[in-house]
Amino acid sequence: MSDIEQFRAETRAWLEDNCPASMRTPSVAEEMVWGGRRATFTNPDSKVWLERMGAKGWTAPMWPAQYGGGGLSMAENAVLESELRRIKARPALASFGLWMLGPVLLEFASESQKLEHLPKIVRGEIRWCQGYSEPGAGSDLAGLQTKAVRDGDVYVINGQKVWTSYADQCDWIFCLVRTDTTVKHNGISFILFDMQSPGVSVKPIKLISGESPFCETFFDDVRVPARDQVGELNQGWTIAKRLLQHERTNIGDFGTAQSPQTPMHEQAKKYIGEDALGRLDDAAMRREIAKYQVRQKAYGLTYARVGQELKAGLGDGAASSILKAVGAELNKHRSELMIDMMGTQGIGWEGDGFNDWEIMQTRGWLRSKANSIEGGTTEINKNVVAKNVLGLPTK
Amino acid sequence: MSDIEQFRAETRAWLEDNCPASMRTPSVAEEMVWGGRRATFTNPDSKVWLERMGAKGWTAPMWPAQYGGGGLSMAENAVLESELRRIKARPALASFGLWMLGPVLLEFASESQKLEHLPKIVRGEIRWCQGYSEPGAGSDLAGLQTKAVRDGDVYVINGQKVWTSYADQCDWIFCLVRTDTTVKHNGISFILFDMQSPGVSVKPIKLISGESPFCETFFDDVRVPARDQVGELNQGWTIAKRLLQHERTNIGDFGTAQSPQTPMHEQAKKYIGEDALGRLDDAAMRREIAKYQVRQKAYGLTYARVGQELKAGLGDGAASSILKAVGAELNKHRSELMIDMMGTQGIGWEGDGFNDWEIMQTRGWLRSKANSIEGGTTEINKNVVAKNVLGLPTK
Amino acid sequence: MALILNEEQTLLKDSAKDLMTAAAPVTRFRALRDAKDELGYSKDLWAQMVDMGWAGICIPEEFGGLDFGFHGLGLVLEETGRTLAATPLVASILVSASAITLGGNDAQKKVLLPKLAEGSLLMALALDESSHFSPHKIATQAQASGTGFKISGNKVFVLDGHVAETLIVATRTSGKTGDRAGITLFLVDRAAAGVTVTRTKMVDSRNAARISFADVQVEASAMLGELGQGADILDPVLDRAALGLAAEMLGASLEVFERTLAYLKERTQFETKIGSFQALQHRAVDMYCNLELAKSILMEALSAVDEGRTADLPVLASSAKAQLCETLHQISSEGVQMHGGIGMTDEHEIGFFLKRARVAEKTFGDAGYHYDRLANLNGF
Amino acid sequence: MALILNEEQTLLKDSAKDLMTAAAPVTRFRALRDAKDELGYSKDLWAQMVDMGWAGICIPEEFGGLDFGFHGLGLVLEETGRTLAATPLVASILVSASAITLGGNDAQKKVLLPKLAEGSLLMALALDESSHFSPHKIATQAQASGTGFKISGNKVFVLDGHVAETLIVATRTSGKTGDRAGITLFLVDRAAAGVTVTRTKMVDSRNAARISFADVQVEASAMLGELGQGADILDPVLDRAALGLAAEMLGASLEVFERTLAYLKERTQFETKIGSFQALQHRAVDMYCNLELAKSILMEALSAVDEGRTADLPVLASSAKAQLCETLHQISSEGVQMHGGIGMTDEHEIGFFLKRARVAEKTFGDAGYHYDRLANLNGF
Repeated sequence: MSDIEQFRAETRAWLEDNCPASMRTPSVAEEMVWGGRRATFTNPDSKVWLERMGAKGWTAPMWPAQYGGGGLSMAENAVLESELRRIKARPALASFGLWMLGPVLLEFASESQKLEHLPKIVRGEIRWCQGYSEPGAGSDLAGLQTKAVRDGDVYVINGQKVWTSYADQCDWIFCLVRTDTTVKHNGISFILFDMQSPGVSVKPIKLISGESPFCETFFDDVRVPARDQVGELNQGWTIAKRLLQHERTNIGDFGTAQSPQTPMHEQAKKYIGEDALGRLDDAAMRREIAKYQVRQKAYGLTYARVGQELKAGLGDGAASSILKAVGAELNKHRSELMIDMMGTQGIGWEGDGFNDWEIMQTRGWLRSKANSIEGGTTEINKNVVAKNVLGLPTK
Repeated sequence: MSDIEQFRAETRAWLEDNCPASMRTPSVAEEMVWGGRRATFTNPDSKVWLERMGAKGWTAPMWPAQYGGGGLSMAENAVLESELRRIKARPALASFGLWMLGPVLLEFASESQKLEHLPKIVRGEIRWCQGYSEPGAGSDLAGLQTKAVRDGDVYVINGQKVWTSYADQCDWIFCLVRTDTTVKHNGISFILFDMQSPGVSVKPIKLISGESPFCETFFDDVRVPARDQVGELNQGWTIAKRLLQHERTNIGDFGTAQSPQTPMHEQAKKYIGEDALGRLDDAAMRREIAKYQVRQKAYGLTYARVGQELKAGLGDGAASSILKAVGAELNKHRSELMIDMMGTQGIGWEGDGFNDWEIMQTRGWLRSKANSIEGGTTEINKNVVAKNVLGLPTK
Repeated sequence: MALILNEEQTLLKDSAKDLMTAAAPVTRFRALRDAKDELGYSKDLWAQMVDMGWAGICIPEEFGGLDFGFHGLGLVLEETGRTLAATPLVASILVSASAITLGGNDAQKKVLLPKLAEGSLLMALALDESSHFSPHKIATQAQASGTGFKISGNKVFVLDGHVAETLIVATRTSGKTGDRAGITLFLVDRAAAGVTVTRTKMVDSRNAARISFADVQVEASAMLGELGQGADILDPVLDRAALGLAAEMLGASLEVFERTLAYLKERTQFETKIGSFQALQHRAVDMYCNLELAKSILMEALSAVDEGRTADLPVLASSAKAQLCETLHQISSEGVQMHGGIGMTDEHEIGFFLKRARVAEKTFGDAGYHYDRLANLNGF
Repeated sequence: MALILNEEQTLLKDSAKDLMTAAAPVTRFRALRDAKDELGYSKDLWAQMVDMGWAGICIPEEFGGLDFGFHGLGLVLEETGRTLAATPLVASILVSASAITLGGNDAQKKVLLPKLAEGSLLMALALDESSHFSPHKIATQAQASGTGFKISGNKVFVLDGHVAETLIVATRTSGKTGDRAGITLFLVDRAAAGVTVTRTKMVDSRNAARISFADVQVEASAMLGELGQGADILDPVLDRAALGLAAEMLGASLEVFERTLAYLKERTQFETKIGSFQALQHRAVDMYCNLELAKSILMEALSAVDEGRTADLPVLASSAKAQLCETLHQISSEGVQMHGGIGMTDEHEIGFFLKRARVAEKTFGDAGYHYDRLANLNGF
């Protein structure tokens, strides 16, 4: 047996023994595990599953073992992924620490910072949030004004962040602060600190969809150890940009991620009915759905193609630049089509007369409007593609 | 009887006596009268009709009588128009002199220039073309490079114009020339000259539609009397802009001008057929046509509304700023719909298998692509509306 | 074809704007929503509107109205659209008063119209039976019973259904679901035995209800119009309803457009006003073009009512509603996008317009419904 | 699901690009047009393409072909699309060779495929009977007559109809117009008695003809496939045909896009490169997005043929053709607009692509046809 076959056998056996049965059923949003000091586990099995996976470092399979990761090779990781898929295992941990912060710490942090923070991310002990956007600095992120002033071996931080995801439930924040007010991009530093520090306050933002996944976060003379700065003073923008790439890759994947359980046209038939030949009883809507499906299919295939190109070391991966913007428009369009075909059942808010799925569609439609704003607006994305991919001149 | 009633009676009687019977039938393109030294009259009645109307000044009813015009008041002009409509009289003369040059001569020219040129325009004796665009100066008209250098009491003109409508059939040109190369807008003069002057040569441009309504016009040491400059030296841009307003008003009116004899949906039925309920047998095309018709109707009404607002001295006429761009898109859209519904009958070029109307649709479709380019591109038009009407900032 | 306002109309529009701005700003609508107000509209505001005469604006003078003309009602609705004012104007006046005026007998007019004009009676039209507007798709039965009729069936999306005292109920007395013939309208007391009203909570926080009728007994005198000829009233009433909605939607479109334009001029990113970015400018011009087209078709349709151009009305009303559906859809979406992150917050008012937009689009037929109707009307 | 080219495919694509650039630039197409060439294609170019083996690219080796795979044919077609090369590749190879390969008996394959592969025989499919693509709408009759059949009817838009020596004619032997069953294909000699061919002049200056059949006698051995089962050959052949056209359209789209992009970078107005205007940039990005989506769906569909995923093919072929119709429509229109005035002149080549675009869109079904077909295939 080759090493990799050996690894597959061991992995399969370990998963067989350690993955609780309820963790082999489709994920449900309420049981998603985000970890952290205040972690709650609706299903106790998910706690067991996180602990076991975290102990093996398999929540971050390819991170080095000395930082708590699984230390797997690319080939071993592929085996682990396929074995997890085989038993339909749920992800053990959802985490901005894993998806966004970890990769840049591995690249930019000092050894002691890595040793301090990465293992806790792997085991889901600390939940992280992102302190980037400010009220006056949305698309123009580098225009941020939150100030960090050095005072001995601490920074004193004052200012306000916005769109901080789940700030009210997070333990630590990775934060962009202005450490030089005389220059723009080269006056920004990247710093980590505890959200329980005195002077930090958080206020959830209610969205038009009625949900509050984001917060406003205020810093009032927050004193933070200077050693928790990552990278060089005033060189935070480089880290910030790299981290955004990780974020955009996550956010872009609307089209494939949200594949509804029932195909759109079957939902449409439920609300609109069909004619004697079994065709949707609204020919214009029928056309729109077919159009959407072609685009959706082409989008999914573009995702797959980019993946194949990267693996093969082919092309410049230019197609990946459009995934975020196209995915956002596609998901917005899907949502509009859904509430359109549902007629007055698509515009309920709550209460009698609408089932849960219907309310979810309506809320989801409102939520989808943010797709083309968050993680870089579609407008900014197009500017970047025009310049970097198409090579169009700037004035 | 009031004066105006008296005028109506006289007008009606005069028209009864003077408008030939064949001039009371719908216009046909081949019999359109453009006048000029080389005017041809396919129908001899149209010559009679032009001479009689020209003699009364009624080709330009409201121009002052001393310049050959009809000298009518606004009220009298309205009567004349309604009487002409009553008998369905054809226009006696189509002319850029009437539509574009005349109004600016009235505003900017010297008394002697008015006396020289306006009467010949009224009587259709001289046919004018417009020397504006150049190969390097399309949207950026003021970037024109055709030079006029003063030499005693003449200008010596060298350069090239493009998109000169019917230059090969015109007698005189109104032309923008550069008289100062050190400044842009303030180095342009507006000058009139005879197209038979030595050094003028003309080359028709073949369009994608197969037609050649435009020419390239070359000036090689053309010597032109300096007295034919209109307005001040280097102040031609003011005149040019005013004249463009007249042009845009004319070009914008695609939607209403080209109302086809048979409604679009009846043409569609001929090519696509209908179902048992009499509906067009392509529901998606049916929807598209209905959409087009709503927009078309709204466009026509906007035209009418702008007219009513102007007459009433109400509003700022802001809506008129969109007529050109919307009309262009509408006509392009109409053409695409037409050739779409015609299937393979909509993509014939000539010869067997296609009737004249079908060929006209295909050629018209190709021609329509220029609507959003000529007389100011849609892009430029939108820039202007954004700035002047919406008050959006420039960088 | 009056495409400009006369002096009286201009005065009316100004006073409507003044009242809405002063007494019914969007903050008022938010307060109603957050308080989960039982009525869902402000009695005070309604009283003020009644005082201005707007409840009776197109009710004949002999029945206590102003007889000012339908165009006038459109102007008031446009201004309510600007501030999202939730009032009984649509259900009671635009729809119900029109139905009584066009279809009622003298007795019905004499009893109902004065009360509507003085704002003391609220009414509602119980028409829809499924999630998609289709006015002749009536299955609710009315069967002869004693000296009157017995009504049974279920209605949905009844605007103001839970506050109206009197309902106009579309029933079928003959033919099959979908037939134009065989529809009969009845006036039904909401408090009558067998009527059950459930208020539904829509995304725009406006009033709508589901109403079920279980063997509800009405007298023959409750019939509005002739037996089986209800569509002759319904169709012109729904033309007016679509048109009134379109007027409200024009107001909402203009408001969102103006707010967005102001934001583009004010918001700075990259040391530049974002309104100077050409891509946004061109999209703003696209919106402006649609608005100007919408204004024209709406104005023409409103004039047609007052000028008695009855034959033109179906085409004009459907054209106006379709154009306004497209326009408000575009502008409400672009408004949120151009406001960026703050446009996504409940705290900012722009999102209210997005929510109202989709509900208004679907009320009295969406763009698709009206395009299909236009094709039918034009014979293709 | 191979979404990237393998080494052999890359080499093929490069050599196709080289040949087209060198031997068939757009100027060559213009010359054919202006000369009103009798054939409408270049014999020299075709000979060169045959030498490269492309005529036999998906013909089995035993019948003289390369058996390189359908994806390879798609790559060659893509490159012909870039230079608008008018060749017999579509009518004779993409369509006719596919039909013989999929539906012919051994004798027919042995006789016809080698000749097609060596470029010595040109063929054409006589299918359409009206202005709108609808492949089962066959009224042309084939009636039993002697030991064979007698064919009568009229065909339109037969690509290469006037140069093909052998025609594949879709006829009806039972059922009624529109039925899938009852269609029978026959091989007919263009020189046979009763066949009349009229070349039509289309806007793209390519070859198409009207062909009438008046009691044309054919032997029973001329039947391609089974009696009444012609649709079983026709449908998969038309999937390949739509897919091949889509590949050609991708080439045309890429070419127009690249030319337009170059123009945006080069053209100066207002002392600025027009490509720096944000509104144009965003529209360029919209085109680019459509192109990338088009590439992916086309690649997947082409792979599906070679991977034998027969069941997936109808959906993938229709998806690819629909997406390419949308993409080329948009890009060919924007290409002319962004080139401004010179784009309107016959002297500039960009207009050729606009003309070819609309013809290609309508060939083997336009976007509307394929969307409807997709809805049918997906059961709605």
